[in-house]
Amino acid sequence: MAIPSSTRFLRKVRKFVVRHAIAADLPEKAVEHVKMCVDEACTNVIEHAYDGEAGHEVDIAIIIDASRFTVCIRDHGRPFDRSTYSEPNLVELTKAGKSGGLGVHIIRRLMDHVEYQTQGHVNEIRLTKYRNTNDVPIG
Amino acid sequence: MAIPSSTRFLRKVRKFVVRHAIAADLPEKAVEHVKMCVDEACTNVIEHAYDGEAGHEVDIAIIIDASRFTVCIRDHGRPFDRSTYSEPNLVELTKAGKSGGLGVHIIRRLMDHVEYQTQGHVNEIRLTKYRNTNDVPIG
Amino acid sequence: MGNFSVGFNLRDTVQVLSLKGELDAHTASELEAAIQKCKDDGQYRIIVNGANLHYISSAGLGVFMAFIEEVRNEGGDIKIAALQPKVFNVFDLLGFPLLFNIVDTEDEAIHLFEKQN
Amino acid sequence: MGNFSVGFNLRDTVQVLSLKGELDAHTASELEAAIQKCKDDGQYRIIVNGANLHYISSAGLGVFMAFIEEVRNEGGDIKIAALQPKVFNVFDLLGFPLLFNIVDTEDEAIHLFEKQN
Ligand SMILES: Nc1ncnc2c1ncn2[C@@H]1O[C@H](COP(=O)(O)OP(=O)(O)O)[C@@H](O)[C@H]1O
Ligand SMILES: Nc1ncnc2c1ncn2[C@@H]1O[C@H](COP(=O)(O)OP(=O)(O)O)[C@@H](O)[C@H]1O
Repeated sequence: MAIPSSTRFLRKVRKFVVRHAIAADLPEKAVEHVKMCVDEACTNVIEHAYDGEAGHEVDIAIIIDASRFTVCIRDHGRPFDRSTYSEPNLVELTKAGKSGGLGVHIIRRLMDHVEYQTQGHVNEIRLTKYRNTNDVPIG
Repeated sequence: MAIPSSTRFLRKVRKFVVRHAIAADLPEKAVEHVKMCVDEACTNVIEHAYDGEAGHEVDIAIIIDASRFTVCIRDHGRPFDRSTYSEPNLVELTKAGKSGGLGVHIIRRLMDHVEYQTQGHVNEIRLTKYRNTNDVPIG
Repeated sequence: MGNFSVGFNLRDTVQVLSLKGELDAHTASELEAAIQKCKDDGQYRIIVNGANLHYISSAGLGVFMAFIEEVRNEGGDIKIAALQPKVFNVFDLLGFPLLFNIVDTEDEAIHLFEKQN
Repeated sequence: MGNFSVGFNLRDTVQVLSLKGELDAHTASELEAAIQKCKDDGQYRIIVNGANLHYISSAGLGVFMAFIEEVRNEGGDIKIAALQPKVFNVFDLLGFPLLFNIVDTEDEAIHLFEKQN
């Protein structure tokens, strides 16, 4: 799906991703994790890659196969410079009265695999949950 | 998802694909088309690529993005030689008492885009339905 | 097979096969067996009632294709009745209405057999 | 915002904020405004009741992080009560139980305020 760069559409994205995560038979906990991380990643795109500016587009694609559930989030904004990123410390953040700084940490904690890529003007975040492939026995 | 190369699992594949097609908000008619074509393609893999032999695997992956719904079906069997394929004629088929010959035709008729690829030992069929991207207006 | 079954019902001289469930490459052999049984019984006037058939793939269509010539050569026919719209669309897409009598109700199909007497 | 709201309820000297719906980067400003209102009213003893809060993202957590120092400097506190398990897990994952009183019921939170008198 594609949404405009506004947090107004986060809920719609969560619903979309949850529907597919359930359809893909992910365990309830994994569904929650995917939902939250996609929210965090889209929030970051809207607030950082697009600097909170409306009128841009955020693309969300989902890939489901036998072993994994992957959500790809694409934008045309500012790339995420991970060299300047450091792990957050909740005590310090609250002492400083910060209202953020946990999103990337949450994504890393809850997803099995996270990739940030920039090619040309397109930034892509890939969030993956692996799943047990005890689907059907071969035979 | 992955299924063993037996027609017993076709129903499971249909259910899986339908769940995702609905979750992706495809129109009812497109859901039916995708369901049928995935069935036909998996049947062909089981009966032709694997010659009806049990014990092999058929992999089904789904890709959903803003503009399309794609199902990729992968096998390790015999590649589909399309140079020997010709469009079926129902009158001739019935005259000859044939019990098949319509699957590939159905797939071509009902899907918006169909690709057959073989890379190394892996054959892949990609079935795509495009969708109207009147999702959410930008703004 | 679980998700497909065939009910047999003789209406005068016509054998009615009532299909239920989903007809795919796995379950097609059930319909094949049912029509084979009609043949074994010398019963070539066959109505397939699809009121409870929810799905058909080309493997299901193939059963009709495989038997129709032979059945007609024996003076009989396979008439198809009461298909759900989604299922009818599949028959229609492949051009079956040109080769088969596909009617709205079982009674209509019976009627067609009577007229052919 | 549609999918998030804050109910106000004064219990003696404690302001209870009852959250309802989903707290994300879009709706966080509503909670921010609610706590700002408490501050404007000089009301620094705050309980956030999460019985009807179904979802929280880091933007929601951020509101608690932003205000807690200030509220405590004024002799007050923000205590969190009645979270749904899924929502509690998010607070827990980020280490909030070390910095905040997170209790099962609103009454427990009231009780903690009373003990601190
Ligand atoms: N998609 C993104 N594009 C650009 N910058 C990003 C992106 N995601 C995160 N960042 C940068 O990483 C920092 C940490 O992000 P995060 O942990 O989510 O906390 P917060 O967004 O609350 O600041 C952000 O402040 C921003 O500078
Ligand atoms: N996935 C496949 N792998 C190998 N051969 C295939 C495949 N799909 C189709 N074919 C070939 O194309 C022919 C036509 O297929 P189709 O139209 O589905 O009819 P049917 O399967 O009933 O014969 C098959 O008989 C087979 O030779």
